[in-house]
Amino acid sequence: MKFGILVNEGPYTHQAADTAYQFALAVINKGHEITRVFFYHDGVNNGTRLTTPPQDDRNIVSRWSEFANTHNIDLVICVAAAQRRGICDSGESKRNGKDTDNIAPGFRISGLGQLIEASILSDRLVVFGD
Amino acid sequence: MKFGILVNEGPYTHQAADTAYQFALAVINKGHEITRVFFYHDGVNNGTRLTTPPQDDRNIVSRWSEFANTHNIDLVICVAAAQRRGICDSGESKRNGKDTDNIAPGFRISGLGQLIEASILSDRLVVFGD
Amino acid sequence: MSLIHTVNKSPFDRNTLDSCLRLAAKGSSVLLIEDGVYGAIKGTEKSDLVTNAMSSIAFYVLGPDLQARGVSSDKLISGIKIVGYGDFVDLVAQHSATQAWL
Amino acid sequence: MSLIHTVNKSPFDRNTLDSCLRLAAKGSSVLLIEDGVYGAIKGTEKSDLVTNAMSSIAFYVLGPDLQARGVSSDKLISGIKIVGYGDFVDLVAQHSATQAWL
Amino acid sequence: MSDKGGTVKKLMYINRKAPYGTIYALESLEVVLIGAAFDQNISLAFIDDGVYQLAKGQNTEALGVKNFSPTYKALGDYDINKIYVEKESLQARGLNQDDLMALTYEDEDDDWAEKNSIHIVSTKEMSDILEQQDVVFSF
Amino acid sequence: MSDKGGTVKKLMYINRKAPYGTIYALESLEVVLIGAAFDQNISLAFIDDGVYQLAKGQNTEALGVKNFSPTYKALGDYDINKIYVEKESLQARGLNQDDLMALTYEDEDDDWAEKNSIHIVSTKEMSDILEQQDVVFSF
Repeated sequence: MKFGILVNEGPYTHQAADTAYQFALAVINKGHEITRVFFYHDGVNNGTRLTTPPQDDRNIVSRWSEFANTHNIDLVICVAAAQRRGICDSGESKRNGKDTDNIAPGFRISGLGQLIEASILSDRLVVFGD
Repeated sequence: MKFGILVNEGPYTHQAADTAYQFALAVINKGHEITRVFFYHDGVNNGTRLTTPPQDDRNIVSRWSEFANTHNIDLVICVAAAQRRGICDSGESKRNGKDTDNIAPGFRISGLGQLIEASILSDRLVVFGD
Repeated sequence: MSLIHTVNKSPFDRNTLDSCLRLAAKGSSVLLIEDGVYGAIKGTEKSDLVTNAMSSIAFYVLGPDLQARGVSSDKLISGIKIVGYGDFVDLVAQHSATQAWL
Repeated sequence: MSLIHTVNKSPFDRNTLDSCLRLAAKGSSVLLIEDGVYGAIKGTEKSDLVTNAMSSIAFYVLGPDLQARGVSSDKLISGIKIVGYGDFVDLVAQHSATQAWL
Repeated sequence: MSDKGGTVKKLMYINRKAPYGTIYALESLEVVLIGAAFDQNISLAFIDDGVYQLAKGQNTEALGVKNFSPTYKALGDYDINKIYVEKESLQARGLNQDDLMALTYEDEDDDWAEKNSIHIVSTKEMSDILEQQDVVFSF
Repeated sequence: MSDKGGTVKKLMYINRKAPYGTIYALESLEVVLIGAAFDQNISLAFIDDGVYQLAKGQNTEALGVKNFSPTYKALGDYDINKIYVEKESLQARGLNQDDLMALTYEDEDDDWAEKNSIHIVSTKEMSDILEQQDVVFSF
């Protein structure tokens, strides 16, 4: 079966980002497919490479990056939500006149259409939020 | 009178960041003093210079920066909360092995002691959160 | 001098107004802000909560938050005072400390 | 096939469990996750809410979230099934759609 | 079910949060507008504090934030006209339909007659509508 | 009141949120530990879902997050021993003191006798304690 996953909250503050990850891992372990993980609202903050969590804690961002790399998962950050919250890749950075970017490996920035498309192409959409 | 202000939530998602700003502005307009504005939890996300809000919307980050500049206000971002969420200045960036930083003008990164100190040095502490 | 309590969540969504009114001492004040302003409206399932507390607690509501949400002053529980951000500062100054029910 | 509803907030803090149970159809399922697992405990002010709904709705609770919060299985309302993340995936697959009460 | 060509799914957006206190209402509306281009079977549900999103007379000038309530009135132009509001949620808040903005659409199957998009429904009716959905978005 | 030298203020930390679902409990505890160095008059209140922070037997292994509950037991070593738990909050949740971790401190004024840091108080008592504070932290 094909699963779409929507993550509405950022890392560490709300458990949503953790539950979504554990769920995504279980989807793969059960032999299903993940169409896309879409990050919306504060969820876009899952995709910054500038986090440095305490050494005895999990690294939520790099966990997503490794997950994407290992299982070839499409991690999409909503561009509109990302602009409000300060997440950008090099293209967005240039377009918006910024001097740097902060996107983490394995994530890409795209439009809300990707969320709708994921919901249509997937057999199930599961939402994690506050 | 001296006011300390604590901001616990990030920009745009929760109104706390807006209410805190309007309150801070009113404190100054009433002739009081602001000891410090301390940003904790997701509040640290108020201090990234990478935001690009829609043109017809307020710019929460630059509004803080201008406020700090105009009224000489101490805007302090908690270092521990910032590390979890990916906010850093150039010093923090180097220390944590990052290739860039994202702090906005007028903000500085420091420890939680600054919050306790602000609460002791101020006549009133006012908290804005979720 | 007594405490001033701020409540910023809708009483239909969260328990903060309930908790605030359970623990607010006689003579203290409550300021409803942000989505908390829905607690100031008369004729709702939560109106009695505020009405019953008014004998011992002073209630204020932030005007800009009411206007944003389309709540006109004639919809408010009688006795709740509408204030602005400047009054918010005055209220904090006039009370011994502030407790935000988050 | 019917819906599966997820509730991730404490019923003492938010209204999501109430709203979920008001609107969940007969034959649908509810999975309590994160702080929502507090709704699965017997002998609380909110236990009746769940007990009364059990005749028409199947209840599940996420084990890892229970353990983290120190809630042992003997404290649960009888009839609620403890599941893991893999079961969470199965439950989503077995229901027609998922509604997250946020 | 996962065929790409010509799939039309029932997509519902659940709105349960008040406007302005958080951004969820505004960003949900942004998804609805983008999603309108996908030719799916769209409906919106307003439950609990979500009913406040449709309140008349919103004026955000003193707040310094954008008043996005006029956007709901444009939904009819996007062919979004199945807007369900739970009656019990209105009643708990002392509200009735007169307190909500009028949302309308022009019915092309009825000589472009202007019709009401808002349907006040009971809890049971809302529950039945929910059960029919293929995808439920909540924010 | 804003004198720097020797000011001792009454600082209270209000804990109203459950652990793990959000980070507020953990990050509040981090403030308490840092604040302990400032020689102020510190107390902690556990109200509503905050009482769950003190629950016995927390085990986060399956969750993959850090179990920070042992840190509460260290508060006594930081001279933080005024820990107030609202009785009504416990009762609403079917809990009593036996469900909470034992938090103790050694009383230097009483030959270092080990004493209980947790005080179960009524709503009225909690209300009175709150009124006495100079600063109330809530997260």
